[in-house]
Amino acid sequence: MDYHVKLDMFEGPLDLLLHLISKAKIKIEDISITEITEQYLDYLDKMKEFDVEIASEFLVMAATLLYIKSRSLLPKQKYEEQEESDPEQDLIRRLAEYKKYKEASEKLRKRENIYSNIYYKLPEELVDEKEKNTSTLIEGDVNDLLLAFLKIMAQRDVQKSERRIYPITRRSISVSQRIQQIKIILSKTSQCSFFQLLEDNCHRSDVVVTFLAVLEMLKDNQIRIYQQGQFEDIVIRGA
Amino acid sequence: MKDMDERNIMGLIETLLFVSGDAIPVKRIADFLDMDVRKARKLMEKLIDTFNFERRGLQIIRVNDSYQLATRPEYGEYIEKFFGGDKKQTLSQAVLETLSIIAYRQPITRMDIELVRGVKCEYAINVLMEKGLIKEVGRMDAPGRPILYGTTDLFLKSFGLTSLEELPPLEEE
Amino acid sequence: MKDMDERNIMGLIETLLFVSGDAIPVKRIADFLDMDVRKARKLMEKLIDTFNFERRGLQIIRVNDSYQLATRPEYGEYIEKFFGGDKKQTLSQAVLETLSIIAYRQPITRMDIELVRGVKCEYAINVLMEKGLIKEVGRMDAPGRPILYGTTDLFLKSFGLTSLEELPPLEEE
Repeated sequence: MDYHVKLDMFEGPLDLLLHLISKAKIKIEDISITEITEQYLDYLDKMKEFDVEIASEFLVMAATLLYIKSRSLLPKQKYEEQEESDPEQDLIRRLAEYKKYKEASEKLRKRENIYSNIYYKLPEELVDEKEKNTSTLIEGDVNDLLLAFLKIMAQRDVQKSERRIYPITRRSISVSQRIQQIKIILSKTSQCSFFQLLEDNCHRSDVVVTFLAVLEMLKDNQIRIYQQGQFEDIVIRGA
Repeated sequence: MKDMDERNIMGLIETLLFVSGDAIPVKRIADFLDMDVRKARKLMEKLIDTFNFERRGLQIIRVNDSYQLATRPEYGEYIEKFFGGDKKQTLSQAVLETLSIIAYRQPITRMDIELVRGVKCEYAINVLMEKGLIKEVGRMDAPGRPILYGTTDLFLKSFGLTSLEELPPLEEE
Repeated sequence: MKDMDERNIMGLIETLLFVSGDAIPVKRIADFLDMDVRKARKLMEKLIDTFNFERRGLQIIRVNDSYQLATRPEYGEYIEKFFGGDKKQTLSQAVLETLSIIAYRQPITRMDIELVRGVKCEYAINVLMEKGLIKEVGRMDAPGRPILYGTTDLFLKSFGLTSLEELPPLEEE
């Protein structure tokens, strides 16, 4: 195996698996889980040697592969009765699905390279002709100035149009402020969900702050949290 | 406009596209010229051909059912050089993969995108939202009412597509 | 640019004028195309003729020794009619908005003001210059050395301020 390939080259465990499959020159549906599991684990080991931090998703996949492998060692009938879906087939389906979009993204990349070279122009400003000659305006109120500026800035956030890059000043909220907010919400309702706490298209920093606030509250026994599974919503209840 | 010949009308449309800067829906052009939409669409296609045939510096692009005046990609590098703009940043692989899943599977929740990619996509989604390439198109009727994402017209424009039907077909194995 | 034919070069110039929106001095065009100014001027005159001869919707106008892409006067009434109310805003609004951006963000180039406002601001800036509320405060160190605008003492006086520090603070939440 070629260990010179860096782990961060891969967009996730599925990407790494696809890489291993393509190196082995086999079709996805023909993969031998036993073989691929070994290569996959080898890979993670090498990464550890190079002190590369391994994202949790890669570890979850390692566990899944080992599970599939161990299952294959058991007599067939035993588990077939218990489970509806075959994890090996599931994984193969996921790989095929992911591969489709990965290939599509390569085609989009080609288009992006061409079409990112297109420029547009700003609209012309059309002002009322009748007003042009009158020397009205400028009441001399500094608050009008502020209001005009704020209005423009607010609109600007909405526009978010192409290739116009603005320095964005971001409002930031502290963890302790966030804890206060969550306390208020919990005082009104018995429980809330982590996703609900996040506004529509909120900024990444808001997510981080909210998450830290939840952890902090959990540590102080102010709340209890429940989660059904990986990537699922987190339900927060007052302690 | 009654006494205008076709060349004049084309010139007028070019002018309107120039002043607007933005894309103009064909419906508005049809209403303005007092013709039905089909005829207006034909006229616009003829205008596009004329621009190409006469090797104009500019081109007219169609996005969904709107038209916009734009530069040609082959002049991109010169524009950059002349105005000293920054090199256009291309999307990272993670962001592009996320975008392609949204493009083909919209409307889709973040969780479903993450299921396909097998990794968290929060950052990629934020980048795409900030760039205006995707938008919220609704909420799923499920616990937590998760946001459904879809692509924008800017997405189409940025990838030279006139509609979602023009997305390159997915290769089924 | 070596392998471009004349039509291509003309297309390129049209493109640059389109993206700029401003008048571009012939000297800049000459430098960019690596030719002497006289030859560039001749090329521009030829381009003007081509636009007229081919009855393009737009025209190129010469102002002093600069060239600019512009609409033709005969389409003026249609522009007015097409965009009617929706795009138009009152002059005082346009000017006040532009002034507020300059006041809070000075020194700032016209292009940056336009990026914030999302429309061309040539007219509003001219009005503010004429009224003596803003002035050129320098040039930015970038291609084309664009003008930087700032407010004047008359601006402070008109708004009852003794210094720029007295502008109402922007509440950054």
